[in-house]
Amino acid sequence: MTPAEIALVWIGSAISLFGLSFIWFGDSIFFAFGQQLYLGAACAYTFFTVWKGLSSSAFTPISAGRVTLIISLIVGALAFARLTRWRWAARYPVAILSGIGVGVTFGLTIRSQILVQISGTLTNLVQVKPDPISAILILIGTLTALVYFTYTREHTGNYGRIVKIGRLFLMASFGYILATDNILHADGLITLLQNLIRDPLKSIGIVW
Amino acid sequence: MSKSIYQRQIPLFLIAVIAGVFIVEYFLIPIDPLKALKDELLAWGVNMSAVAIIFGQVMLLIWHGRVLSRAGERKETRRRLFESGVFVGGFIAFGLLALSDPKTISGDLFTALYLAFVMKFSQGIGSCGWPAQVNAVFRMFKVTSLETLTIATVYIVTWLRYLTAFTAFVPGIVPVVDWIIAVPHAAAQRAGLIGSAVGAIIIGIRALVGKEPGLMEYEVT
Amino acid sequence: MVFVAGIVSTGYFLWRAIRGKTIKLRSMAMLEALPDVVDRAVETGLPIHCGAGEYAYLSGMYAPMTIAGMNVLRYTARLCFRKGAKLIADVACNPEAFPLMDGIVREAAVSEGHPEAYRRENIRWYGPTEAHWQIGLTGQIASEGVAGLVLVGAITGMTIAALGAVRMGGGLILGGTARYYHNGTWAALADYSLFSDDIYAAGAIASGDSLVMSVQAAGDYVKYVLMAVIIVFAVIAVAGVPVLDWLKV
Amino acid sequence: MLTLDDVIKKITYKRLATIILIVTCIPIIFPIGLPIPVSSQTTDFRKEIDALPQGSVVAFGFQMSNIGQIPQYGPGYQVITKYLASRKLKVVYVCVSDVSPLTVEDVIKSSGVEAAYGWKRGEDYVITSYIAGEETALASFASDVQGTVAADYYGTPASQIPLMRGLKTLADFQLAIASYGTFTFADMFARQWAGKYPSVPLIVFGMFGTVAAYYPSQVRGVLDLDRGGAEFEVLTRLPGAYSSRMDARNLFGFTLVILMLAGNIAYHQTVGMRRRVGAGFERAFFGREEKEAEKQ
Repeated sequence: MTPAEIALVWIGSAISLFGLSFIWFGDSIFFAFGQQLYLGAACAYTFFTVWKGLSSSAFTPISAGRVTLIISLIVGALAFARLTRWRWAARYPVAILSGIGVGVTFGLTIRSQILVQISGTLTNLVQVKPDPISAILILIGTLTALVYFTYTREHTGNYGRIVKIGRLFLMASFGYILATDNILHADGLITLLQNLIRDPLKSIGIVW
Repeated sequence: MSKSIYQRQIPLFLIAVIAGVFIVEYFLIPIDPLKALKDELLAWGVNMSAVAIIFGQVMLLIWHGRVLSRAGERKETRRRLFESGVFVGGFIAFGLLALSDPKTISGDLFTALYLAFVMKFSQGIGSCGWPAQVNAVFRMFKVTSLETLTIATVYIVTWLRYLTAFTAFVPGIVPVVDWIIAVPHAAAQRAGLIGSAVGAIIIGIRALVGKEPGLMEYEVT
Repeated sequence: MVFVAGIVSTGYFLWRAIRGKTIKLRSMAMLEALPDVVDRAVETGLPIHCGAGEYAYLSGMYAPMTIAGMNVLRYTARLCFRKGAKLIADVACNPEAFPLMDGIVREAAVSEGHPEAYRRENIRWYGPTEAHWQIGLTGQIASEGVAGLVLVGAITGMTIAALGAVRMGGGLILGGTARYYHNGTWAALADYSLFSDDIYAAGAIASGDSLVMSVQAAGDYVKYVLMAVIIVFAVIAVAGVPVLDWLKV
Repeated sequence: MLTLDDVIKKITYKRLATIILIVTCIPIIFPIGLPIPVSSQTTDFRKEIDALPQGSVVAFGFQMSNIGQIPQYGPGYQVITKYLASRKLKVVYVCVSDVSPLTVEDVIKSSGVEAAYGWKRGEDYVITSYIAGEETALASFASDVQGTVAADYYGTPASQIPLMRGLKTLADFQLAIASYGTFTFADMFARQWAGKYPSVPLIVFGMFGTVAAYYPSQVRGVLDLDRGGAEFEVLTRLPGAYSSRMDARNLFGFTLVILMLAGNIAYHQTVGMRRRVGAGFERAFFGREEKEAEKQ
């Protein structure tokens, strides 16, 4: 490794420590330094990414004659109207983007979040997967957990009992996803510690 | 013309029309002109979204200026000055670094410094999440009911399944967790997805008929 | 079919609501706790952070979650301005909703009779990626303190460091997301959680508009229809009818 | 006398973090070498690669939600890349997040495949530029490779890249690999790649739970992040960072489970099994019931 590379490894490790120090020392001057440097540098990176993106999605097509895209840039720039007394004009880009969002979501949501899920439940039943009892349990779990997500009736009496069964399925699911999420974050810490302990030493030739 | 018309009614109408174009194209009439209109609107969305990021960056710089100008005590001013200085310094330094290379942000020096500074800090702060989770589990997971017993048991069993030393000695844990994933988790996830899909559809329909208050402020000036 | 059921059901409840026959939704602990959190903010002098999550975009798949989050933001902002608490609105990494959030906070300040309480610097955007959001919000919470974090919308796994900062600062955490994989984290880390569809119902309740709530109630009936469909299809599918082919998408 | 509950109460947020940190550091400094059994998902992952003849082309879908994930996922990308190169396969890295191209470039450099296996850019591997649009991007690449990837990350037009010639749709690839940091991408890959092109086997480097529903029918093999990576390192005998991380994960996990159990024992020693209003997790999930109980 060149001296410059070694220096970068040590600087990088110090910067990581600035971030990790937050757990014990909260808002220290080191944390603030790392934080603001990150935000500033990453904003510069994004500026170039956005510019590159606009070049290919707007400037190049516009110069090739697709002039309607100029309108999108002008309407998008109306967001800056929030800084003026004509702040209502910023509602136009918001309206167009919301319209796209709502429209795009509609069909895809019905397909991927409703039809695919119903189809999955039925597939388990038809193909008797993973086994007959489990397939029936999946059906019961899906139905009762769905009852939990109703809001016009209080969850009491017999209705409440059905909800309680659904909640058990939800609890099992949340336990699983919480554990896997925890493991992911634990691995993040382990990676960091491994980098912090081994990389600087490796850069000066200490390996074990 | 009433102010309300161009300040609220037209934008609300635009939302309904644009959303309508997408819905009609998806469900009812997949004809070429409608598809072309949809593609055009998507292209607009990409550009407007990019402009929104530039707007955000300008607002961020304004924010630094405002906060600095409003800082009261000397200590606070010093701190704000330091923070804003580092932010602007980082922005300018990395910006110039990118400009100095024909490959801009793909340049070797830029990549090396960006990985050393930005990625490393991101990794450091990214590793601050686990104490919150560990603390929550340690302090809050008290088994007091069937529900909490279920979540705590599944939580522990899942953790054990992902510990290689445990699975080496108790391989039976693997099919147990695989069953949890395939049965209760799959069932609950399906219900959760169906439920939230219905909620999203209702919001969409409210937007279509102009009755969704979350889409626009009421103020007319 | 689902689309038609949604339209018919929503249309019917909208028509009923316009005629004055409104429906109330069941109470939600998270919304009921919100005034207490605002009181706590007033007592301690610490701010409340409120947002719709780091993925609260308008133009993509998360638009409905963003919209639900905006209703909760308006409700929280009104409570804060009414009671004199400081509110900081956290804008998502893609700032498409920045003008909307700015407008809603300003509107809340004006409608509560405290236009002077609106300050543009309290609508904060931290940067264009999840990591920016996490680092920026965590830093803000650490340096300024926090009485409560109210996040309802499109949340990702990157919120956890910020949630840790809130915990360290003794603040309360309220909220949730319809992004299923993050419900586990919110179940454990939040003081009052919302899961999946809960956020849409919470948004409707927070809007305070009886018409909006009534329309949201239509969702329950769509769900009942879907449950019936699942049961009927399950029976006939087991009997050998090619139901799965009908559902092919 | 000091009870378990007293001890538990003394473990504050920072002390808890310190305990976990120290425990996790120990095996990193002094590796223990705990056993790593190989799961069927990892074996299946390798089998799919081994089944390919030399010169086959692989589409490597590459998504990362942020740059901070590089150290965690990097060794996985490296070991997979090394193995693909050692099998003399050709790879098109399909970058569907903005930090992906930068990451792939780093992976190629740090894994040393160019020197070790004579891999050449354009002939043996291609890094696409960032293709925006998430699911749309995946669908678009699958249906029209040339139209979606007009040029690679370095600006070379696709028509001038030898490896890209003849690649029209995903069906022209012999294997697809999906890797992602954002969980929702699992479904997108399954829908747009495995769902629409079943002839091209899909294997995944990502959290198993996100693709469990598709395994083994649509997703033929899974490397379950760090654990899967460690298993793959053991299986392929290509040493990497994951194997040594498993010791630390084991200690982290066991400590957490013990602490959680201790917390529960201490809790029940002091309050018994009766339901206490506002206790622990109850407060988070059953806040409404708590309020009702308070009213009563």
